[in-house]
Amino acid sequence: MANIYFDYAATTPTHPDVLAKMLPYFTELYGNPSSIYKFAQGNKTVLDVAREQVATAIGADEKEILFTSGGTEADNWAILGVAESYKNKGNHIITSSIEHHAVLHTCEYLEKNGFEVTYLPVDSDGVVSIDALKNAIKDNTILITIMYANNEIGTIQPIKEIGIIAKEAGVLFHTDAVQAVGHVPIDVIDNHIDLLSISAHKLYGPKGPGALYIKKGVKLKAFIHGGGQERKRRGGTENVPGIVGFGAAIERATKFMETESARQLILRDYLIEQVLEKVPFAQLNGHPTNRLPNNANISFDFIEGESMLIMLDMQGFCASSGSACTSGSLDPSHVLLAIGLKHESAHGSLRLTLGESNTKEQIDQFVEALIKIVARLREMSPLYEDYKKNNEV
Amino acid sequence: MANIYFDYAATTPTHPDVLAKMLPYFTELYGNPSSIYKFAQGNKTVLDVAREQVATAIGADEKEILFTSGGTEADNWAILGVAESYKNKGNHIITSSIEHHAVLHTCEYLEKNGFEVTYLPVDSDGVVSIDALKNAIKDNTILITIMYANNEIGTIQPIKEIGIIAKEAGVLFHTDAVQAVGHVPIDVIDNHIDLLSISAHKLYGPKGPGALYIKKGVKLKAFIHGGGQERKRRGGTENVPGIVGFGAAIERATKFMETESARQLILRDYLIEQVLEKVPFAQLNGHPTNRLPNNANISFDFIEGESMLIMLDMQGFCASSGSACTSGSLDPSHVLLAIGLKHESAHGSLRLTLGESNTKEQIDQFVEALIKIVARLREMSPLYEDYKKNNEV
Amino acid sequence: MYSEKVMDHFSNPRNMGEIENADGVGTVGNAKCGDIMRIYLKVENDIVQDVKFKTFGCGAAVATSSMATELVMGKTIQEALHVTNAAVMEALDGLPKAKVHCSLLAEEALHAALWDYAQKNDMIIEGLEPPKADVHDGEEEEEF
Amino acid sequence: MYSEKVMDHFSNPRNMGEIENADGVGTVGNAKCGDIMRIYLKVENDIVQDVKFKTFGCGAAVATSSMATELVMGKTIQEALHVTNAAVMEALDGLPKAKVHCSLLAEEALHAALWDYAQKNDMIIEGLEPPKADVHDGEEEEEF
Ligand SMILES: Cc1ncc(COP(=O)(O)O)c(C=O)c1O
Ligand SMILES: Cc1ncc(COP(=O)(O)O)c(C=O)c1O
Repeated sequence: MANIYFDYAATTPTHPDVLAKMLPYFTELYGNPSSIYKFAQGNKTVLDVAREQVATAIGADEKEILFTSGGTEADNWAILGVAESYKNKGNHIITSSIEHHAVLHTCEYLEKNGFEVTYLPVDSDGVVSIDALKNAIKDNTILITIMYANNEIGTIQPIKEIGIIAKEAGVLFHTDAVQAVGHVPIDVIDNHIDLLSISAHKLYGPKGPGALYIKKGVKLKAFIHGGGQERKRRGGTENVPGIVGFGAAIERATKFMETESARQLILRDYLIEQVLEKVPFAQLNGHPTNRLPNNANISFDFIEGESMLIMLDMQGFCASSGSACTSGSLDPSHVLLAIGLKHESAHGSLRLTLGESNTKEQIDQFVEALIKIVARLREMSPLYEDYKKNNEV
Repeated sequence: MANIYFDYAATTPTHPDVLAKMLPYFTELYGNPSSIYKFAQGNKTVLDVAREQVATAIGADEKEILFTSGGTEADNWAILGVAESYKNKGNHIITSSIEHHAVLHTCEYLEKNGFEVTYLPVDSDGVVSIDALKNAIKDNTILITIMYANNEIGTIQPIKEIGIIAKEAGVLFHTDAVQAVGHVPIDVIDNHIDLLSISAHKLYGPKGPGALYIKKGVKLKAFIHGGGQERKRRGGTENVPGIVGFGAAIERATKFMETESARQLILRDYLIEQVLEKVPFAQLNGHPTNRLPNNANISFDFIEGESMLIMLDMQGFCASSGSACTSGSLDPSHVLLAIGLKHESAHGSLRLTLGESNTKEQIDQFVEALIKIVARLREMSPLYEDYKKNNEV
Repeated sequence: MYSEKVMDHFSNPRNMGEIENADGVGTVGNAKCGDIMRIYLKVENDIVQDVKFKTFGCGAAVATSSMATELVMGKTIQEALHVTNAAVMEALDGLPKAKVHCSLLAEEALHAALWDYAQKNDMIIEGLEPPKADVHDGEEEEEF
Repeated sequence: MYSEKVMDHFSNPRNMGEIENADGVGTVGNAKCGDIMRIYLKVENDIVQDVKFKTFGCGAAVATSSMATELVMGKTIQEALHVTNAAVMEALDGLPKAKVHCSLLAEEALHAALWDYAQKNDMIIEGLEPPKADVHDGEEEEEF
């Protein structure tokens, strides 16, 4: 049975055109870009082409793009790097309560090492409180790190407003744009962004490469020490094929973004509408409109997410959930709790993230399957039993 | 003109068989190993297969292998991780003066942050002084980090002796084995190694993945904070195709190691013998026998390495040098200086590292070309002019 | 992730449902942790004549409930009491490490139902302790 | 890495060699830094009649020496003095950032040869300063 993939926020396939561009760099053009013979120097050039492609996608200069081993390293570098380089200025960092673990766990690490971190609350749509942000800024604040768009509920933050506040306060602004780049237009200048994280495998590039945009003038020490790669700021032999693929993928994603995001947005709204109409006790999580064009996150009362996922999987649907059971931890998604969901509802959430392969027909098939699965799981649920008994007429 | 590649220590091509194993994971089996549906869980399984392959190659248990973004990250993690996790025990680290920059720059970073580092001298063959090591160990020593085999001069260290000393002193022992794995047999248990760094692209795997062996019982905090990947010790979506390739490559390298290393060793000795015989004022750097089977490093008096490399390049030969001019820095290779070479000789060094594609014919062609190039550069050299004048009869 | 046995019991849970006027009912777990199990018992002559379950929880939670009911069906009270989480896990060909707590939950649900039965019948079941407040107490996470 | 012009001058260096009984010889640089340049001058009637060089150093060092000799050949002393490193670089269509110091070296070698010529002939060349001890003094590295 062919899979129907609704988990593009988890990862995307590498587009065949992108892979085709990468292939020569494995077996034929394998030179180390640091070597000086022509055979290898060509690979230095292709790195710079990719750098330019990444820079163009976010309105940056190619000198401001440093390649990393993914979104997580970029987030770590940005936050730990600012902490280290600006610790003489202060030890306070502001973030939100709905960041990805790459940001949250890095902030928690800093808390154990003498830094103070403010975790801003979000409203029920998942939007960071601007008032809380303004109030949180202190003399010793050195960094605001707030994600561009949330990976679970899709909510897009008021980035420009945050950028202006940061700028006025003289505080650096980092944004984890891993879910946003290639999906919504981004301009680092217009939004006053100092640091921005990207990951290739979220935009039809290969797993592995990522990048950190470091605005000219921002001091940021090396995080991974080694050879002179990336202008001495990130040691390690460059993943040439991966970076070539990253560049090709981001260029491609940017090119098709307008039409493809519009197409996905229509599908997404159709999906949400169908589910909310046909499945009782369901509610949309995240901002109703200000959200990633491909993200739908819906909670279903009385049932648990992992069970839903497994039943969907048995019918070939790939999706994700905020249930703790999925991750083997005990608490459900910190994002869903932060927007005020009860534990039960957080456990019963389903994240569907659309991509280039998805069609209306797939959504129809999905909704049909979902209706039955939810009904069956409710039949098995002691919570639903109690609900019915308590609400019997 | 086809290139003749003598720079396998800089990087290797990804072997076509290895690439073939990787390919499905880009476009078809692209699931995120953290997702719970079958389509993606299969990728968790292939990561574990690769982990097992890497573990087997060094005599470790698969649970002791953690994937990284390369040798450099593995080195950083090992050293910074021990520094952080064991700082209550002490703040002294012992390394050698001929480590790769991934180790040296990490140690220098620690020196700026309250740690004390001893850089052990080496003898004229590049062998770390065991007496100096013994004398350097203090009560507050927490780590000995000494490379398995040197990337420039190929010298293999007395790893087992060092391991025993570390063990007896109750100090952790890390070894950067990036150049050794897949080229010489390695057994972490027999050598009392606690931490060991590997990089895939040095053994016919793809650029990108690497691994850190962390012996069971060694406490090592996460270095890159994020999702629950790598048993919560290394966040970031795994580079699935890369890791699959890493596993396949290391298994393949181990399988062919005995025969292939023996073949390369014969070629290497032929190369060294031919060059020393046919080119005057030349000398071998590194240990005469206790060296990597594929490494030849030779210094030529009166001439400079980069010029040699460019002239070789013009004839299709890819090689490397320890000259400062190659790297754009001002000092030549710290390794060549550490074994006692004068600056002139260090600048005039050539590193030739052999690999699977090399043949005796290529070496003959190379030696023929080299003889002329050296002669021509000497003709241009004011140092040679002076030498001749001073030694005229 | 899950063994075939687990998947089988998840896809075709045995004894799922309610028992009207059950002799004993036990509910354990809480929504916070994402799993709640309820077990219904019908007991006659010290024998578990019928058992059913309802579960809110992950695949492992459903499968362990299902397996637990199978293992106690037709058993004496004392035999039922000794259906441990280890037995349930073994019968399922194992569980992922992160899911072991689900099998504990099944054991607890069974004990809670037996406790309820004992209370209702004013009897003491030897070796049975009153249900714990939170079945997750005392679990450990892997530490680094 | 290098422009075509640089590669051309490296592969086919102009005016490479020695001048017997040169009117001026200047050697600069040191082996520590990996480049040494020596320039020989033949001067007649204030005109550079012949110029030759020898260089120990990288591709850029060789190419800048070669280009520098081309640029001063046939020039007056004063004109030769004003062949700057910028002029050499420009004539070579630029150099990689890390190699700019090589062009400084060429300028210095030329000045050193002119200085030697002036010394030997007991004359003063206006605007010419004695050779620096180390041509690399005052260079900067990119900082982070
Ligand atoms: C000895 C040694 N250590 C570490 C490294 C770094 O490995 P990588 O470039 O894969 O990060 C290399 C190669 O570059 C090396 O030769
Ligand atoms: C918002 C966000 N930040 C960071 C990451 C980490 O990116 P990577 O897995 O490429 O390291 C992800 C995805 O996993 C993400 O969704």
